[in-house]
Amino acid sequence: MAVVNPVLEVDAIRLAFDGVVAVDGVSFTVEPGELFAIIGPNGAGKTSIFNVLSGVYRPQQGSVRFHDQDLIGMRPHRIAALGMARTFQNIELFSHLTVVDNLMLGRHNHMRYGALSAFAWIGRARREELANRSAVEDVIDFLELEQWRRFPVGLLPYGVQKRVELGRALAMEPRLLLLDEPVAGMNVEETEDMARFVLDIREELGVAMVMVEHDMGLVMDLADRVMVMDFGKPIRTGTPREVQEDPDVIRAYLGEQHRTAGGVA
Amino acid sequence: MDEFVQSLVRGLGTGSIYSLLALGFVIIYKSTQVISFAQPAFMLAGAVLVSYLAPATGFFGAVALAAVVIAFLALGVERTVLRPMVGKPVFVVAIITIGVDVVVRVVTNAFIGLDVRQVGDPWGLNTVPLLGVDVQERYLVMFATTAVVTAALFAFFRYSRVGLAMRAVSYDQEVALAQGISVGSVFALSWALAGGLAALAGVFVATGAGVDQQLWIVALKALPAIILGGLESLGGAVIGGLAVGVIESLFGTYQGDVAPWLGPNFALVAPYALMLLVLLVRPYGLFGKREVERL
Amino acid sequence: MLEASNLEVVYDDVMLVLRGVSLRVPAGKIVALLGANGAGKTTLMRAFSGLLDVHDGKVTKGSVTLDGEPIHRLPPAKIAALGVKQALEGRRILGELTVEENLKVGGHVKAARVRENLERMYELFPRLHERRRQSAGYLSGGEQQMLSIGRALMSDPSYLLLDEPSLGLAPLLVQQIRDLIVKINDQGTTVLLVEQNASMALSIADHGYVLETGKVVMDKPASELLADEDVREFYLGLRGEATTQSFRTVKHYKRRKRWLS
Amino acid sequence: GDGAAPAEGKGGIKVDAGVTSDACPSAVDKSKGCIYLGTISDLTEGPFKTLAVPITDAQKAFWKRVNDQGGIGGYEIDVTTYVKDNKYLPQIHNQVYQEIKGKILALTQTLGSPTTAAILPDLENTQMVSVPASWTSLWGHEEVVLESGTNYCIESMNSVDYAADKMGVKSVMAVHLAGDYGDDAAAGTKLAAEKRGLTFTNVTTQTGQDNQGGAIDAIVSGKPDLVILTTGPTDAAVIIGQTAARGFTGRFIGTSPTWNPGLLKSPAAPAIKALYMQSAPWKAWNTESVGHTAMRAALPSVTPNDGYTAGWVWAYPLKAALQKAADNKDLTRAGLLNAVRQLDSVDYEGMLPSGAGKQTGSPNDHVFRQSLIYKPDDAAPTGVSLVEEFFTGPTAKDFKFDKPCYQ
Amino acid sequence: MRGRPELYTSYAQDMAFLNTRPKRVSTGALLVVALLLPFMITDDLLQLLATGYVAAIGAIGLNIVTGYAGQVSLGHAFFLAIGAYTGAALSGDPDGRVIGFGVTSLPVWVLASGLVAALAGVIVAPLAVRLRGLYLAIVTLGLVFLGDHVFREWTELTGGPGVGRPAAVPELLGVRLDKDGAFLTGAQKLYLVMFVLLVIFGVLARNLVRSRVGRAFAAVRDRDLAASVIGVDLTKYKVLAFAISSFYAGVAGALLFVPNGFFDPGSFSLLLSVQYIAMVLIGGAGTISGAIMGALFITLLPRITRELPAVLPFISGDATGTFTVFQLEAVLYGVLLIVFLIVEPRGLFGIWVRVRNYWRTWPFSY
Ligand SMILES: Nc1ncnc2c1ncn2[C@@H]1O[C@H](COP(=O)(O)OP(=O)(O)OP(=O)(O)O)[C@@H](O)[C@H]1O
Ligand SMILES: Nc1ncnc2c1ncn2[C@@H]1O[C@H](COP(=O)(O)OP(=O)(O)OP(=O)(O)O)[C@@H](O)[C@H]1O
Ligand SMILES: [Mg+2]
Ligand SMILES: [Mg+2]
Repeated sequence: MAVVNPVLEVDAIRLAFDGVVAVDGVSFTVEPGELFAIIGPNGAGKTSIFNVLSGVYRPQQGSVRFHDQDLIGMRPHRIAALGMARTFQNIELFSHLTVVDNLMLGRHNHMRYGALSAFAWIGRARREELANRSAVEDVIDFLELEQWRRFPVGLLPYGVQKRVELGRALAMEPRLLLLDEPVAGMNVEETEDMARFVLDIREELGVAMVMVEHDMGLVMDLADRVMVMDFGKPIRTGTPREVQEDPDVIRAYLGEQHRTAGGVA
Repeated sequence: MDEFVQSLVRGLGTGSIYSLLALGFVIIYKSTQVISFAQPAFMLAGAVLVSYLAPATGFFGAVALAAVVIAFLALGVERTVLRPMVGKPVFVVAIITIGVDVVVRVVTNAFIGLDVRQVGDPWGLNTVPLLGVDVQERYLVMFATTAVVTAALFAFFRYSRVGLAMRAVSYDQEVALAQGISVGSVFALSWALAGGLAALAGVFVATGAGVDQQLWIVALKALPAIILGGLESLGGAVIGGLAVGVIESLFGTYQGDVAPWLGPNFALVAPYALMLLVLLVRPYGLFGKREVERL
Repeated sequence: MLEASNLEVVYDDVMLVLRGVSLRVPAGKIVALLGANGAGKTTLMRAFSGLLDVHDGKVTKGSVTLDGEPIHRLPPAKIAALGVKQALEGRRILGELTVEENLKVGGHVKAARVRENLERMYELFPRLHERRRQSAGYLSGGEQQMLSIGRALMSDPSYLLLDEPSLGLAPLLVQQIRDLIVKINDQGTTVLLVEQNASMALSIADHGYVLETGKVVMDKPASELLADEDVREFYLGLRGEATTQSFRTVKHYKRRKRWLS
Repeated sequence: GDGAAPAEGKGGIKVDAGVTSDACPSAVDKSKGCIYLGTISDLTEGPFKTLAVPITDAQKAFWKRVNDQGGIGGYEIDVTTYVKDNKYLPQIHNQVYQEIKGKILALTQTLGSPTTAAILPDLENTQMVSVPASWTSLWGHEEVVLESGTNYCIESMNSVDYAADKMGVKSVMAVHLAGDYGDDAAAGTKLAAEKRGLTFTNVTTQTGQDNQGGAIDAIVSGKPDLVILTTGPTDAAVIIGQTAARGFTGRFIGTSPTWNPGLLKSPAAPAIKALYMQSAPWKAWNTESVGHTAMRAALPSVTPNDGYTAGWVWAYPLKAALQKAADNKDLTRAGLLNAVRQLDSVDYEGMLPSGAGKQTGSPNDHVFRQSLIYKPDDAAPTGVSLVEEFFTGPTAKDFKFDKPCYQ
Repeated sequence: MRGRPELYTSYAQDMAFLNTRPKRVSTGALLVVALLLPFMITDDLLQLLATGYVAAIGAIGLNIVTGYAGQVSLGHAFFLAIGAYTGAALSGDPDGRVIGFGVTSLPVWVLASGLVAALAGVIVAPLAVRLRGLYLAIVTLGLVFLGDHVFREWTELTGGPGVGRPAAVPELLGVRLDKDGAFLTGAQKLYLVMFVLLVIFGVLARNLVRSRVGRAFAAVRDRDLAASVIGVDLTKYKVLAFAISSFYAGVAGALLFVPNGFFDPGSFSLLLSVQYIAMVLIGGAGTISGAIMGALFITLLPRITRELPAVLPFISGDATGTFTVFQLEAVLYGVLLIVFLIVEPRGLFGIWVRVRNYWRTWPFSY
C-alpha cells in the first residue's frame, strides 16, 4: 500500500502578538479525507491557527506544509490558489453582493481572463463566466440555496448566510476546507442541516476538513480526530471518545455538567 | 541664524493656527468619523463676527463672544442638517458639510462686502526681542493660546466621561446608543467645540492684515496637518499643525536657495509632499492608531 | 414590567417584520424568547431598547410599555437611563478601545458606580481583567462576548435584554454565562433572553415565548415548553429519550423524506 | 450660430441679435427700442469679487445715465437683464456666455483673462464686441476687445521710471501673483529695469495671508530699493507690514488691484503710509472732472471705491462705438465691430486724456501709455491722493508693443 | 403581465447585458431621446449636456475606484488634469504659445490621454494599497495640491495660472467637431460625439463591473481581508482599480474642456475633485447609471439654480445690492446639495430603486 502524504502538516508553530501568545508549539497533521476538529476554550488560539494557515498571520516559529508546499510567508491569495478554503467565525461575506456573486468570487481563481477582455465581455471572458456560473449553480444545488440566489447576502437570515459562506468555500474547489464554528448561533434544525452538508462534502467530494466548533454534539459525532487546546497549547489530541474522557479536557473546556447536559453518543 | 529663528517662530505662530483648525477637524472626526468641510466657513464667520463686535465690546470680549456664537451656529447646523444623517455613510455626510460651507461662506461674504475688515487686536505687528531677534508678539500669543487650549481639551477627553462617549460614538453609533449615550448630544458638542476653535483660528489669521473673502483658504492647511498627526489623535493634530507651519516657513526661507528647481512657492505644497513621505513609512500618521481588524 | 402589546414593526417602510406581537417580561423574572433565525427576535429587542431607528425600523402599531408607561417613542439614551439595556447580538465590542474603556462606556449612565462595577465585572470575568489594557478588537470571539455582557451590566440595568449571549462560547463558558444570568437575576435584574441554545435558556427561564415569522406561536411557562413535543423536536433536538441518534442517521432520513414528498 | 438675421430696426438702423424695437424692461422712454448688453463677472465666490461688484454697479449707473440722456440712436441700453456670475472659472464663463450670447449685442463686461480667453474664439466668430474688466496687455491685440487706459505692463514700466527718476532706486523686485495680472506687471518691471540698468529680481507669490512668508523673506534678505507689487490687498498688507517690522525700508509701488481703502485701518497702516505708493491707469474717485462728477452723482450712496471708477471708465468706449454704429445706421454685431475699427478717440469726459480710446492702427500705435502715481492718504475717500499727474516714462515711450508683454 | 419574472433557459441569457425586457425597452427609449435631443434644444443646452456626458465618463471612473473598489479618492482632479493636458498638448498647435504636437485626431488623443493618466494612476496606487478611508482620501487630495503646483509652474505646458491654454482640438476624419458645419452646428456635433463616447465607455465599464474583475473590486471594498483569503490579490486589484479609474479620468479630462475650448490650471482644484465625489454619491455609489445621473445632475445644477430665481417670483432679479441673486444662486446650490442628500442618501439611483420596488409590489405595499 502506498504511503499517502498528509494534506497538511503543521509543525511547532508559535504566534505571539506583542505580549499575548496566541499559539504556542502547535503541531498536527491532516490526512486526506479526514475531518480534524480543534476545540478549546475561548481565546485558546483556534482561530489564530486558521489565520496562520490561510496566511493572514505569520507565525514567529514553526512550519506549515500544505501538499508539500511551505506556506510560511506566502500571501493569502496565493495560499487560496493552492486550494485552501475557509469559512469564518464572524461571517465574512460580501454583504452588498448577491449569493451568486459571492459564490462566483469563490471561483475567482478558476478564471484567468484579465481586465481587457472583461471590458469587452466577449470570447474568453464570456466563456469562462458561463462555465463558472454553471459550476456555481452546482454548489447552489448542493447547498439548497436556490431560492436565495439573487438576494444581496446582507439581507439573508443568519443561518443562510453561514451556508452561503460554506458555498463560497466550496466553489473554490478546495483541497482542504477550514470551518470556523460552522453552526454557531444556529438552532437545532439548522445545525442538523449543516451537519448533513459537512457529511455530504466528505462523502461526495472527499475533501479533508479542519473544523473548529463549540457544539460538542457535532464535534464528537463527526470528527475523526480532535485536538484540544488551551492557552495556545495543545493539551490532548485523539479520537472523540478519548478526548471526552480526558480529565484535563473536562476541567479546561467541557465542564463537569457536560456529560449530563448534552448527552451524545 | 537670525533668519532661522525668525522663520521658526513664524512657522510656530502660523502653525498654531493650523493646530487650532486641525483640532476642530479631529474632534468632529473622532465623534462622527466625518471630515467637516464646513470648518473653513466657520473660521471665516468667526473672524468677520469679531470685526463687527470688537468696536463695541473690545477685542477680547469680541473673541469670546464670537467663539460662543460660532459654536452655537455650528451646533445649529448640526441639529438641522447633520442630525438626520446619523448612521448614514460618512462620505455622504462629508459632502453635505460642503453644502453647509458654501451656504455659510456666501452669507458671510455678504457681510464682508468690498472692504478688508479689521479685527482690532492689540498686538498689531509689534515685536518683542526673543533669542536676540525681534519676534512678532502675535505669534507668541497664538502659540501660547494653542498650548492652553490643547491642555484643556486633553483634560476634557482624558478625564471626562463625555470624552470616552465621543470615542464610543465614533466607532459604533448603535452600540453607543445602546449604552445610553445620547449620540445627538455628542455630535452637537463636538460641532460646537470645533466651531469655537475655528472662530478662534479665524481671528488669529486676521490679526496682522485683516479679513477678506479669501481668508477661508487657510483652513485647508489643516488637512495635511491632521493626516501627518494621525486622524484620531488630538496631540497629533497639534503637532501636525505646528509641523506644517514650520515646514512651510522653513521651505519658504531656504528652498529658493537650496532647491530652486522645485519652483517658487513650493513651500505651500511642501506639507503635502512631506505628508506623502510620512505615510509611506507610517500609514496611520505619526500618532494615529492602526485600524483594528481580525478575522 | 416590560411589556409589548400587539406590536407591529416595519423596516424601510416596506418590510413588516413583527405582526402583532404581545409579550410580557414581569419584574424579577427570566423570560426566554426562542425562534428560528429571522423570526424577529432581535427586532423585538430593538423595539424594547429604542434601537429600531438606527435600522430604519418603525413601530407602526401597538406599544411598548415599562411599568405601564409607553416608551417606544423615547430615544434609546432615555430608555437606557430608565434601566432597560440591550446587549447587542454579535457582540459589537468597540474594537479600537481597550477592554476597560469598553466597560466604562457601558457605565455611561451610571458614572458614579463605574469603579465599583468595574471590579465586579473583573470578578465575573477574570479573563477580561488580564486583557483590560488591550485593544478589544483583538479579543477572541468568546472574550468579546463576555465583554459585551459585562458592558451591558456596567450600568446596573433593571431589565437586561440579552441577544444570544451564548453564541460562539465554549461549553464551559455557556454554563458560566447561564449561572451568571441566574446570578444577575437573583441580584434583582430582570432578564429577557433570546437564545438559539434553547435547552440552556429554558433551563433557567420562568417563562418562554416562541416566535415564528413575526408572530408569537407559543407562550407558556418554561417547564411546559420543555415538555412540549414540538419544542423538543425543533428547538431542543431531543427525539425521544432512548434514541441517542447521530447526525449521520437522522438527517439523511429527513432529507430523503423531503425529497420524496 | 445664434440665428438672428439682419433686419431693419428703429430709425432705419440695421440690427440683428440683442437689439429689439420693444422697449427695455425698465425703459425711461417706452417708445424707444432696446439694446441688450451682457455682463459676465465674478459676483459671488471668486477672487475678484470685491472689484467685480462695484464695476457691475457702476456700469449699471453709467448706462442708466445714457438712457436718461436720451439713449443712443432711438434705443435705450439694458445691462441688467443679462448679468451672469462666472465664479472666475473659464468653464462657467463659457457656459453662461453661451446662455446669453444669442440675446445680447455686446458684452459691457467680461471679467478675467482665462475666463475671457475661453470665449475669445467665439467672440471673434460672432463679431461680438466686448469690454474687459482687467488691464492686461493681451487686450491691445484683440480687435473685439475694447480696452481703456494703459495695461499692467506699461503701468509698471512707468512706476519703475518714476521711482528711478524721483527716488533714485538702484534695484527693483517684482513681487507678483502668477497669471496675466502679475506676470504682465513683472514683465513690464523687468523691461524697465533693464532699460534703466537696475538690478532686477522676480518673486512669485500666491494669494492668502499665510502664504506670504517666502515673499517676505525674499524682500528682507534681498533688500531691493523698490518693490513693484501685484497681489491682492491683504497680501500686500501682510508683505508691507511684516517686511517693515523686520526693518525693511525700501519703497513699494502697487498696481490698482493691490489697493483697498480698508488697508489704512490695518495694523500695517503705518508701514503702508511710510513705504507704499499706488500706480493707477486713471484718476481716483474724488477727482474733479465732468465724468467723475457724473459718476459720483449717479452712485450717491455707495462707499467710495475705485472699482466704481473702473467700471464707469470702461463703459465709455462702448458707448462711443454704439453711437458711431448708430450713426452708421448699422447696429448689427458686424456694424458695431466696424464702428469700433473707426474709433479714433473716445470722449472720456475728462477721466482719461483725449487720445485714449483710439482703436485704429496697430496695437503699437494705439496702446495708451500714460499712468499716474498716488499715495496713501487717510483723508481721501478711497484712501489715496494724487502725487503725479498722467505721465509716460521713457521706457514706455520707446517700448515697441508688438505682443502681450508676458508671453 | 407586469412584474412576472422572465423565464431564462440559459445562463447566457441570465447573465446578458440587458437581461430583462423592461431594461431593454427603457434603455432603447433613452437612446432614442438622447439622439433626438440635438435637434430639439438650443446650442447652449447642448453644450451643457455634452459637458455633462464627459463628466459622466469621469464620474464612472471615480465610481470604479471609489464606488466599486471602495478606495475613496479625492485626487480625481489630478487625473483629469493629466488627461486634459495630455490631450491639449498632443492636439495643440505646434507653433502656438504652449506645447503642442498637432495630432488633432480625436480617437488618438483621447486614448493617449487615458493611457497617460492610467500610468499616473499606477504610479500613485502603491500608496493606496497601504492606506484606508480618510487617510487615502486626504493623501489623494495631496496629489491635487502637488499637481496644482506643477501645473502652475510648468507654464510651457499649461500657459500658467490666470492665463491658461486652449483645450484639445477635436477633429474626426478631418472634420472639426467644434466648428459649425453644413449640416450640424459645432454644439450638435460635439453633443453627439460625447454621447457616443459616453455610451461606449459606459458599456465597457458596465461589462467590467459585472466581470471577475468587478467582483474582485467589490470584494476588496466590502472586506479586504476576507477577499484575500478567498484568493483575491489585494495589491493587484487596488492598483488595477486606480489604473482604470485614472484612465477614465484621463479620457474625461481630455474631453472636458473641448466644449468651451479653453482652461487654466485653476480648474483642477479641490473643488473639482469634490464635485466628482458628489456626482458619485448623488447618483448612488456603485452603479454606472447612478454615476451618469449624478454627473448630469451636478453639471446641470448651476444652470437650474440660475433659472430658479426667474421662476420664483418673490426673488428679485437684481444683480447688485447687499444680497444679490448670484449669492442666492450659490446658496441654493449648497442647499439643494444638502436637501438632496438628506432626503435620499442613497442617491438618484436609490430613488429609482424605490420607485421600481413600489411598482413591483404594487398594489400590496407590504
Ligand atoms: N491580531 C491580534 N492581535 C493581538 N491579539 C490577538 C490577535 N488575534 C488574536 N489575538 C489573541 O490571541 C488569542 C487567541 O485568539 P483566537 O481568536 O485564536 O481564539 P479562539 O480560540 O478562536 O477563541 P474563540 O473560540 O473564542 O473564537 C486571544 O487571546 C486573542 O486576544
Ligand atoms: N435593518 C433591516 N432592514 C430590513 N430588514 C431587516 C432589518 N433588520 C432585520 N430585517 C429583517 O427582519 C427579519 C427579522 O430579523 P431579526 O434580526 O429580528 O431576526 P432574529 O429572529 O433576531 O434572527 P437571528 O436569529 O438571525 O438573529 C429578517 O427577515 C430580517 O431580514
Ligand atoms: Mg475563534
Ligand atoms: Mg437576532
